[in-house]
Amino acid sequence: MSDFFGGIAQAARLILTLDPDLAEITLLSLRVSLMATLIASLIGLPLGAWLAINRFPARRTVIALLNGLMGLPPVVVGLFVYVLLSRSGPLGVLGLLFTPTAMVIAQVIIITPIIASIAHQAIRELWADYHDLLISLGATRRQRLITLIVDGQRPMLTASLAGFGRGIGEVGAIMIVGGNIDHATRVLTTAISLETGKGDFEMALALGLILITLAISVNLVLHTLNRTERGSRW
Amino acid sequence: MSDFFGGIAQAARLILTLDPDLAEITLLSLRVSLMATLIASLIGLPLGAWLAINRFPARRTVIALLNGLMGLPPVVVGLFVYVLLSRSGPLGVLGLLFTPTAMVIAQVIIITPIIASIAHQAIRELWADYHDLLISLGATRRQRLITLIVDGQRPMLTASLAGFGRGIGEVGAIMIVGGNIDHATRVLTTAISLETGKGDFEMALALGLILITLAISVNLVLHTLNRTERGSRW
Amino acid sequence: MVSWLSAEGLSVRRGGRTLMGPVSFDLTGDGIAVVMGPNGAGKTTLLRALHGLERRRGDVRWGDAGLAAGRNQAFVFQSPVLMRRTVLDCIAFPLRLDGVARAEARARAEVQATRVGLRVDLGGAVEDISGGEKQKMAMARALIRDPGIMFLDEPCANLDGRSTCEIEDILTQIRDSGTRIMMSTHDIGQARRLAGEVLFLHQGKLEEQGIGDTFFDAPKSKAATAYLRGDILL
Amino acid sequence: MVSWLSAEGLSVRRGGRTLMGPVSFDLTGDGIAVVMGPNGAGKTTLLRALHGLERRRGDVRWGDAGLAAGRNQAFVFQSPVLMRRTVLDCIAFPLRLDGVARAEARARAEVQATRVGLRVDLGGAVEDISGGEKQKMAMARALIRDPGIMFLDEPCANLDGRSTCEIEDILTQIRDSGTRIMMSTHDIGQARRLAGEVLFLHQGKLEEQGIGDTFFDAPKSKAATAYLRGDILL
Amino acid sequence: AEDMKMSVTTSFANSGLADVLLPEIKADTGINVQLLIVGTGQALKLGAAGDVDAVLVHSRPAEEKWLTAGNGTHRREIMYNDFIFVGPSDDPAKAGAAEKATGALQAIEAAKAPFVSRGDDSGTHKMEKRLWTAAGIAPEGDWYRAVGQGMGAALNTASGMNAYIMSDRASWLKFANKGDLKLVFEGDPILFNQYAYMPVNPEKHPHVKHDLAEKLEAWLVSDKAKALINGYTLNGETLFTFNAKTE
Ligand SMILES: Nc1ncnc2c1ncn2[C@@H]1O[C@H](COP(=O)(O)OP(=O)(O)OP(=O)(O)O)[C@@H](O)[C@H]1O
Ligand SMILES: Nc1ncnc2c1ncn2[C@@H]1O[C@H](COP(=O)(O)OP(=O)(O)OP(=O)(O)O)[C@@H](O)[C@H]1O
Ligand SMILES: [Mg+2]
Ligand SMILES: [Mg+2]
Repeated sequence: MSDFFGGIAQAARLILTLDPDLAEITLLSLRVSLMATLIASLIGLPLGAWLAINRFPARRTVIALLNGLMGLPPVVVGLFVYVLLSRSGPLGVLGLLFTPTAMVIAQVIIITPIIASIAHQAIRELWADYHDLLISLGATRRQRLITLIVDGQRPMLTASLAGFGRGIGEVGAIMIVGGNIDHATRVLTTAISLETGKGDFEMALALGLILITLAISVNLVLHTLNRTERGSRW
Repeated sequence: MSDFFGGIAQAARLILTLDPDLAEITLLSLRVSLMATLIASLIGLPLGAWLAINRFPARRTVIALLNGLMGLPPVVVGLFVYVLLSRSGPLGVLGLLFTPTAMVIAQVIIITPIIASIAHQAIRELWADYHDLLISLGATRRQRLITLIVDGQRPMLTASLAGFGRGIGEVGAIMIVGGNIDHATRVLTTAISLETGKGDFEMALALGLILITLAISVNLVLHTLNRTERGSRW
Repeated sequence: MVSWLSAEGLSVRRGGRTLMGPVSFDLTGDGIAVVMGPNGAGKTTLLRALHGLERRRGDVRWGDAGLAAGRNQAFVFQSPVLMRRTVLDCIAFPLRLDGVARAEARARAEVQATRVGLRVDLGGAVEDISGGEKQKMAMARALIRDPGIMFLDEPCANLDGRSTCEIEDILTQIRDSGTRIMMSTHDIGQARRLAGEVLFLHQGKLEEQGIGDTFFDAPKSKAATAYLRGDILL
Repeated sequence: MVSWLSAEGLSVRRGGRTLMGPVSFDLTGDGIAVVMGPNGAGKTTLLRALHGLERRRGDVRWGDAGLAAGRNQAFVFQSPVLMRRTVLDCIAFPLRLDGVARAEARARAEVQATRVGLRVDLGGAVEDISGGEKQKMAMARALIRDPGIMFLDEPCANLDGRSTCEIEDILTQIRDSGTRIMMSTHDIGQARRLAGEVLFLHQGKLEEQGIGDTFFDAPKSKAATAYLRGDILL
Repeated sequence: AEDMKMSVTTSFANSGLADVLLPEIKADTGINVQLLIVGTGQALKLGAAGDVDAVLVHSRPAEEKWLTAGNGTHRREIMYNDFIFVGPSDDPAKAGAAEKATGALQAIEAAKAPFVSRGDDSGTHKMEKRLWTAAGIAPEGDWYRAVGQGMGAALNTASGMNAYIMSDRASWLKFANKGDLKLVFEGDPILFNQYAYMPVNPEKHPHVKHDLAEKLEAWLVSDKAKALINGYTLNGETLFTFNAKTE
């Protein structure tokens, strides 16, 4: 347990001294995961909504696939992206391996299914309520999608936040494609891995606490911003 | 890309030859993650429902906390559980470290917030519909909770499946508390890490494919079982 | 005569606006109390407040302590609350809350369905019945506990003439056997047929309290006079 | 006279059960067509099928091709569909789908709200208005596009006498200016006041088609006779 | 069979030697050795916490510090292997032409050729740092990438970046994702890498299976172990040299 309390003290120390290394990796963590969440939301939210409102033969399978993909092991995603981006791979010429961009790509793959799946679930309910009206008014497919996404803001936000949470805590994939290079691609989670390997559990736990605090803060801020706008149910 | 296609071939070979090592680690993966999902569901589903129907001052904070905890980095959870279960930790005497039980504990911590958070979102909608009726009928707090969980079966299932997906693909925590010991605590994800470390991407990708297939199958089976019961909306 | 229900300065506020009240009245007769008034007058709000569904100010006193108990009161909402269950299970639900075994609860639910003239497939989803049938379902659900007091919010709005008669028969019958009834309606003929006492609301205020025929033949307030003529109201 | 709407063998089936039909009729007059019949007769189903909301069998032919277009038809549902928006935005929504700018759509929505006598805070959530006010909102929303044909499913069920008159005035007025109207109602007085043609349904079948006063004074079918007397029906 | 746990460094496990030794150990002594494959620091940490019964690592200063803290009973040298330098096949820095390991590093630094460092305070990383010091260089700059990963992962990174890296020979030979990398420098005695076995102190952690740890130690220094270790080859190359002193 001493590691644990030591970790708390260490975390406090790091934050109070404004440790520049800590600031650097924290900012990179945020940058990568926010960017990945943004991109994944742009793909996943419409995809989830689309799945909720369209009926086609393979629908159930696609949804199970999506849910299954939520379980994509990060390491496998990392390998896959590595193979794509490595110099001998098809996209090797872009020289993206071991850059934050590669990390964003890997995270987008990991969190898009999560965002899409949660969005799908929420939009299904909304669609059941709106179905008759939207069809009656002759809304085009595009308009239906947009209406559901706009009016489903809150659950959409939850979906995106779940994706963000998954992204910022993820390590397996970004370790492989980012390489945990000091001052270049080191983020909080890879730093935690590193400290763990060194046996410096105190430092690892300290970084972990900072990471969790960060994740919770982002949630609090977004929820607060979002709720101030509207009434109790939406 | 050759690694990728090699991985597919390798996966086929492993499955077709019913490789006994593969069977062992696959079964352990399933056992650990299913058990963790079960326990986490027993905690997370009622917790999510409870949060949806009770109003108290710190509610918003608790929900943000829960969402934030979705981002718990597995490594940190692993460390935390390690510190608890280590011989020199408070629960050391139980001798649980480096056993499947330890892995289940770590996964429960990781996936409970996910399950609770998704359940919360879904139950909130249901509660808005049921609120007046349940209050009017004088349902006790317990009865409200049970009614919402029973009638919210489908979204509850999605929540549990999201948790399962996260669990079965998780590696950071179980690597630390399970130790990836051959024939004892090695599961698919830790085996993938090991092969990646050896640079054997083909084998790693093959195991990854098997893992994904497994996750998707569990989803398909559960969705099929669940949908046959009831009508289109629930 | 002792009043069985009296309100003193009862009002309901939301978000700084007064939706209804303050109103004060005593109900003393053992006939049906009918709440009347134009759309938005506060009828629903008054009934809900008395039933305990709205946060209210002022005093509400029940003559008979037994009536105050939540489970001795039943409420038929203006738009029926549909559970994600079969018609039969929706009707049986209050009994299930009371711990009645499923089989018995269902048997008794069938009796109530027949009583209110609900002739549909009771094993089908409650979402899949017609508007009037939903209202009958809600009626049956409210009757099943044999409540001491029933609140009904425009219970016949979507019913055909014959069904309306049947419901009116049931209401007079349970009134005669001692159940207190308080209802709102826009159907002046129905109000005339049923009303023992009348509460006439206008813009949230109690404009007039009268006795059945006296009220209809010679309303005292200008507002009620206009309302009964189907005339201009503001 | 050429029929503006004719149905031939029109029926709606769900899950192997025939909910309505087969019915065949021609509507030729330029008065309001009123659909009557006891609860569960199939009125809602018929209106929805004509509007294209139910998968139907048989033929539906519009005399004027323009009427067939989805956006030239409006439907007021039996229970109003509430969007998660303000009252004003709910009413303006059809115009928004047509690409009308927000400010203009809102201005025109305000006009319609006044027209139907909806006197509430238009900037408040549509969920927070009374039952009758919701019906008026739905009415205003249907009127805003100036539709060629309007379907109304018991549009005055929750309205007070004065509001009912106002809506009836609007209906006769738009009928006179060329809008086709098809509505269901249980209010025989209202039907008498408005009906040009009557379709009387019973147990999914078209029992009688008649012309306004002729139908009410001397119905031909036994079912319609009994219905108009408020009598036994099975 | 009785289980005992031993934490070892990745380089030992990745070499494949464990797969040869463990079945033999089980057959001869009945001990089922469960390996925890972790970083050097973590391996020692597990031992200090009493979560394993013995450790097998290769970082002498860290080992001695660990012993001084009373975590283990003693240190027993078992075998050694050696470190090598790996780099792009065309060896742009001409590190392969150097006489000594320090010379190779100087060549790399002079060419500012990309160099991947483990950067994780592992035995290998500590050795690398000693070599830089010996070469009189404080490596920094864009070309020097401290990645903070295990041996295999670091090799993957080097392979992806086509960079120089220092590796133990076993990990390199077993490594499947070589890409354009090849061995560029080897053979300087300074690169020798001593593995030592240390049982966890039963006085500090009474529950550890000290008897098994001693039994395993006896086997590890036996002639049979010597034959197996010296005879283990990959692609015809000997990986480890047995050097336990039999008292
Ligand atoms: N949840 C709410 N939040 C804010 N205002 C509300 C809410 N519910 C109702 N109101 C407003 O309170 C007033 C009274 O509403 P109430 O539903 O009691 O009317 P009512 O007499 O039942 O009308 P109706 O005959 O249309 O059902 C209305 O002006 C309505 O807009
Ligand atoms: N979605 C559905 N699935 C199955 N049956 C349905 C569905 N909707 C309606 N029904 C059934 O079809 C019949 C006709 O229903 P419909 O809603 O058209 O009646 P209605 O004439 O509008 O009655 P009301 O006056 O009560 O509104 C009823 O028996 C009803 O139970
Ligand atoms: Mg009302
Ligand atoms: Mg209907």
